Amino acid sequence: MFNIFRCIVMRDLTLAMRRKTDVLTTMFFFIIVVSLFPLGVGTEKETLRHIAPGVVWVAALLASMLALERLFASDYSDGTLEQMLLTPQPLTVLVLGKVLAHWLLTGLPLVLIAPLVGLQYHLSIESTGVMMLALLIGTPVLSLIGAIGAALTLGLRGGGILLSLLILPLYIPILIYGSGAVAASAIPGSELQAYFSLLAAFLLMALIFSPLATAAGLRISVE
Amino acid sequence: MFNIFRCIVMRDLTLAMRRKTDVLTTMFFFIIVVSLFPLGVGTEKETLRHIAPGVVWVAALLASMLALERLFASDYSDGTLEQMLLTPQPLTVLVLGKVLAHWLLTGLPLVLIAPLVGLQYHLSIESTGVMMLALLIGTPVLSLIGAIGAALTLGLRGGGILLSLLILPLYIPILIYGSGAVAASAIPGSELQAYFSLLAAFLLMALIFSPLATAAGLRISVE
Amino acid sequence: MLEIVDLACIRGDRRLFSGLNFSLMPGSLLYIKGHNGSGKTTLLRTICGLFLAEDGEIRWNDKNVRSLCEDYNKEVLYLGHHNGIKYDLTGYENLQISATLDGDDVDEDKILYALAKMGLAGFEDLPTQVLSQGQKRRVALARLLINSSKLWILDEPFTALDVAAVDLLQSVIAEHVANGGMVILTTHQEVALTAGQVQTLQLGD
Amino acid sequence: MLEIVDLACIRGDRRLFSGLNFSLMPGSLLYIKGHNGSGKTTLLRTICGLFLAEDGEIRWNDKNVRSLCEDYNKEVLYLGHHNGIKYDLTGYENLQISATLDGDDVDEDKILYALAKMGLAGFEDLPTQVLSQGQKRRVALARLLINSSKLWILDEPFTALDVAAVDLLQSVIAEHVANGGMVILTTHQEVALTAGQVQTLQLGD
Amino acid sequence: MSINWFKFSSPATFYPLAGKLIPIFGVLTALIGIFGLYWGFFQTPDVLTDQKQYYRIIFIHVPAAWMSMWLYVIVVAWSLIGLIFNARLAYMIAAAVAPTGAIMTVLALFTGAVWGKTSWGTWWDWDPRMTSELILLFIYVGYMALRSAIEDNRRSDRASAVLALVGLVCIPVIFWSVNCPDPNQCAALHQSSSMSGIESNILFAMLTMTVSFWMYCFLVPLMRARNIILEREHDTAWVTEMLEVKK
Ligand code: HEM
Ligand SMILES: Nc1ncnc2c1ncn2[C@@H]1O[C@H](COP(=O)(O)OP(=O)(O)OP(=O)(O)O)[C@@H](O)[C@H]1O
Ligand SMILES: Nc1ncnc2c1ncn2[C@@H]1O[C@H](COP(=O)(O)OP(=O)(O)OP(=O)(O)O)[C@@H](O)[C@H]1O
Ligand SMILES: [Mg+2]
Ligand SMILES: [Mg+2]
Repeated sequence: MFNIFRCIVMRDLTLAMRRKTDVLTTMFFFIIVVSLFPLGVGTEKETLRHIAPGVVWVAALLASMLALERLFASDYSDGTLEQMLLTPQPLTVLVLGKVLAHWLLTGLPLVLIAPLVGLQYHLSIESTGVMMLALLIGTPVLSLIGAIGAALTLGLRGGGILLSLLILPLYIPILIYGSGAVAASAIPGSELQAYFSLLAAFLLMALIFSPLATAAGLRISVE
Repeated sequence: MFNIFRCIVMRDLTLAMRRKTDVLTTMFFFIIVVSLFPLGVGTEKETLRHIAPGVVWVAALLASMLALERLFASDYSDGTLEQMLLTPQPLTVLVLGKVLAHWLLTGLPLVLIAPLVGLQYHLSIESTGVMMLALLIGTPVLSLIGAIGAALTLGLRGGGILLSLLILPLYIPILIYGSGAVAASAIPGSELQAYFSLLAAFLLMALIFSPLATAAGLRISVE
Repeated sequence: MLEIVDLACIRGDRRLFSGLNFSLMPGSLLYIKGHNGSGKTTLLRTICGLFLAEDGEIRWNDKNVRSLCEDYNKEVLYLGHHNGIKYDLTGYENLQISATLDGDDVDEDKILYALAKMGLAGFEDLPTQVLSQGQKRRVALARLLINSSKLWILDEPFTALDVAAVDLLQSVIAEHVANGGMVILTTHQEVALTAGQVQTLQLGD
Repeated sequence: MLEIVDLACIRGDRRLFSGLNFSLMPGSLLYIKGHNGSGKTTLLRTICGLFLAEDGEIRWNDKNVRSLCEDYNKEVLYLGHHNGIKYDLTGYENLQISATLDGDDVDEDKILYALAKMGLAGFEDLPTQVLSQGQKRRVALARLLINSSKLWILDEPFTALDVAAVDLLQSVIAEHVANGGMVILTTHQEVALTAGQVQTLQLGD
Repeated sequence: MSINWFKFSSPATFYPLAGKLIPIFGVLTALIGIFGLYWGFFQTPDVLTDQKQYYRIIFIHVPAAWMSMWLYVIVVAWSLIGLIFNARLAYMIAAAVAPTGAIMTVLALFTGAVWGKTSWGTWWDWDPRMTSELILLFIYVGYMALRSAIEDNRRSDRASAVLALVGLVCIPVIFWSVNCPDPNQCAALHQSSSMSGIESNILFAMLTMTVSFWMYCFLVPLMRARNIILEREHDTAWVTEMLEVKK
């Protein structure tokens, strides 16, 4: 079983590495979106510090969502997805493998790049640390929830934007507690643990339900 | 010539109407993104009013860009694009037709929905009017510039996100003057004409150069 | 043994066939005929479980395949209109991954041998993207040589292949049948294989 | 008249062919043979201007096609591995749009007649999405009946077609040639057309 | 006596049954609605604290807001039945209910906004209840967008059913998170309903209107379901027969 899981993860990582850009694009998208705001909003320090958590999380939502479109699309159009459905392996394991690879390629880079954003928006070091931790717990949830949407919209015209309609509303709790944690960290003496426990609870729930729903979605879409 | 132009515009509009959602998705994407910010940033009236121009324009940029991906992609993958290259019609006319259809489907709805956003962010009526006018002049430029990127990234894996890397930086002038106009309108007695002249100048320039560049990009990508 | 009992399929709002019955013994080949749009692809996809039939049952060794799930998948190999290979990976990598997923334990030599036999010697290490239409099809067909499934379901396997490759594929299929395998195939091309003594099923009129 | 002078094509880092010379008179058919990967598709796309040759020239009525641009496009019709039809539009709409873009002035009857002749009567008003592989191909081929181009370039036009449709297409091609048109085609299938007295060009070894 | 449920689960029997129910629900909607409005306008006080006449929007606003939530639950229930029993009719009903749910949501938002303008002087504020309602609208729109983006009926039925189920798991979490953006203070947050201490006449009119809305929400989806059935089954024997009889 673990063998299969590793095979899928390695396959998707190899595929991404073949197109070197793939790895960096999500990260750059994130950076560009985050950098656009000061251009539109103005560059006062106080405002920036105030809107930073919201901007970072909305940008992370969008970046993760944009990349999701590709999660199953290319496998679908070249027929390898239907071959996967026909392998004698539990589909949920294959799905989890693909989601993990996806997160390594799109979620993890956001976590690593977060300090840069912290600098741009004049965040304190603690706030930046909190932001990284929140992203580390939150982005896998984004990938997991998003996978359901990606499976359901597979092969549909206008898939990208349709996908965003389906899943952006579902991302809201992550957005609220993710940015809430960062915002709270700016207030001395505030209690952060509740935020992180909630995010972790979401992650757990997503880990359990999302592969099932995604697998069901894939079976429906491939038909 | 006009006959051909109309044929292309009608074709793309028909295609979009077949999937009724296509028309509304960009609009809803815009609304959702705009609605996410207050959840992340907090809901104080003053802050909201302050960041409104930036948020609206960044959301418009993203909505327009997301929809761009579809501009040539489906024509490319089913081979109709190569058939278009082989017709005895000037490619620039075909491109302009496609861009116009695209703007009617994605840019215009943003203009029409803008007043709602004005309500959400507590903008004054004048500011909302300025925002609508700025969007009306600005969004066609977004479509025209975006078409170049869409042509160049055709058929590449990860096209969506690569596209955003190429064109978001090119969108920056529109972002600055578009949101600048809205922000200035909140300050009584400020002169707005300069902003609009600049936006109009961008539009003119884009109208002249973008079809040529797009046509060249398409020829390269199809090969 | 594969048994199809009273199968009915609907696509959109057209009833393609209903009350379809047949069975397939080890060591036999079923050739499904029918004009364009008669429902061949739909039937094949139904048999391998990708499409849900409206009515009826598919039985493998007297058990309903829906209850067998992954055990049935192990016995079936399907090749459809799509090649089912990743264009960014090389032929070698493609075969290796599909072998792992199929749960077959194959070594490097076997994969190289399969590719060479399909006339792709020298192309093993190129991304399949740059291969021609027919060469891509050959990579997909090389799976037949390293797979241990009993039942092969082939939807127009001969498209895009040149004459030499068509002959080769025919001999591969014949050998599988001779070894007690089962094959279901469709094709619009006249090939020697389907002209012989094989079961045929006519869909449509 | 179409003349190919000293044509050379490179894909990736393989030189597919070089120094290729031939000419095609009105009223003749050229059958391009070659094994998988020998460069047939590349040659056809080069001739119709989608692919840029490394070297050499393509001349139409003694003028280089690059200088003719859109006038040459008017004379050429290309059908490749892709069908080139929109799956969200009906067969009728597809043909109408492609006729308008080709600058041909065709009326409703002609389009309906073309579809009926390709065996799609009753399917005119369905989005082509729901047609089978072969039916989609037929929609694409119906363009041949309403187009006024001189030179047809057909890359494996017979794939996915059933026997009746293959026969029909052959007669359409033969008629075009008899009326002074020119046809360049590739196919791996043995059809009556290519067995007769036609020019052939062998690519690869 | 046991009812043969499977008999009613076939579109062919449901269609005429729905045809008979529609006039009944139509009459009920109208009668109860008129009565409720009458009571609301003439039997209730003219002024409620500082809100003047405008507070009467509540008779539309509250039933619409309630219905918007109930209808989502109904959509999920039918989707679930569809997935479990592979019943076409259940999917069709789910498809018929969703647009009404979306309309109720829009109505609640709109009346809420109008009310807000008159009483708070602003069309919109990011109050948790309003935000939740807006998110519910997004979710309805997503559901309908997915459904109409898929050409194939079978796929669109099942895909949207899965989406509705996912929504069912997520919506409580979403609403709760909107209501309680700071987890450290949630326990202390007192969720007071403005219903407590409301005048009984107002309450009565509101409840009457709610019943009327319920009737309406049976009426319109039934009509829509009949159209969907006709569209999907147009070439089955019973539809052809029925249409011929009508001619
Ligand atoms: C766009 C704005 C609004 C939206 C989306 C909205 C949404 C809702 C929703 C979802 C409910 C049902 C909640 C429940 O049953 O617990 C509701 C009930 C209610 N709303 Fe609104 N509302 C809006 C504006 C307003 C305004 C401005 C007022 C009053 C000044 C108001 C007063 C009430 C009252 C009194 C109830 C019913 C009593 C209750 O159940 O608590 N709403 N609204
Ligand atoms: N995009 C590409 N990049 C690099 N090389 C390519 C590309 N496309 C094709 N080739 C190479 O060019 C050669 C000829 O390809 P082409 O498609 O012209 O062959 P063909 O004669 O049409 O074959 P078939 O009969 O299989 O369709 C192949 O060997 C292939 O490796
Ligand atoms: N996604 C779909 N939705 C609705 N109808 C479909 C769909 N796919 C196929 N059909 C219909 O089902 C019928 C059978 O299609 P199928 O692909 O099974 O035919 P086939 O026998 O494989 O034909 P071919 O020889 O052309 O490949 C066609 O007439 C087509 O109209
Ligand atoms: Mg088929
Ligand atoms: Mg070829």
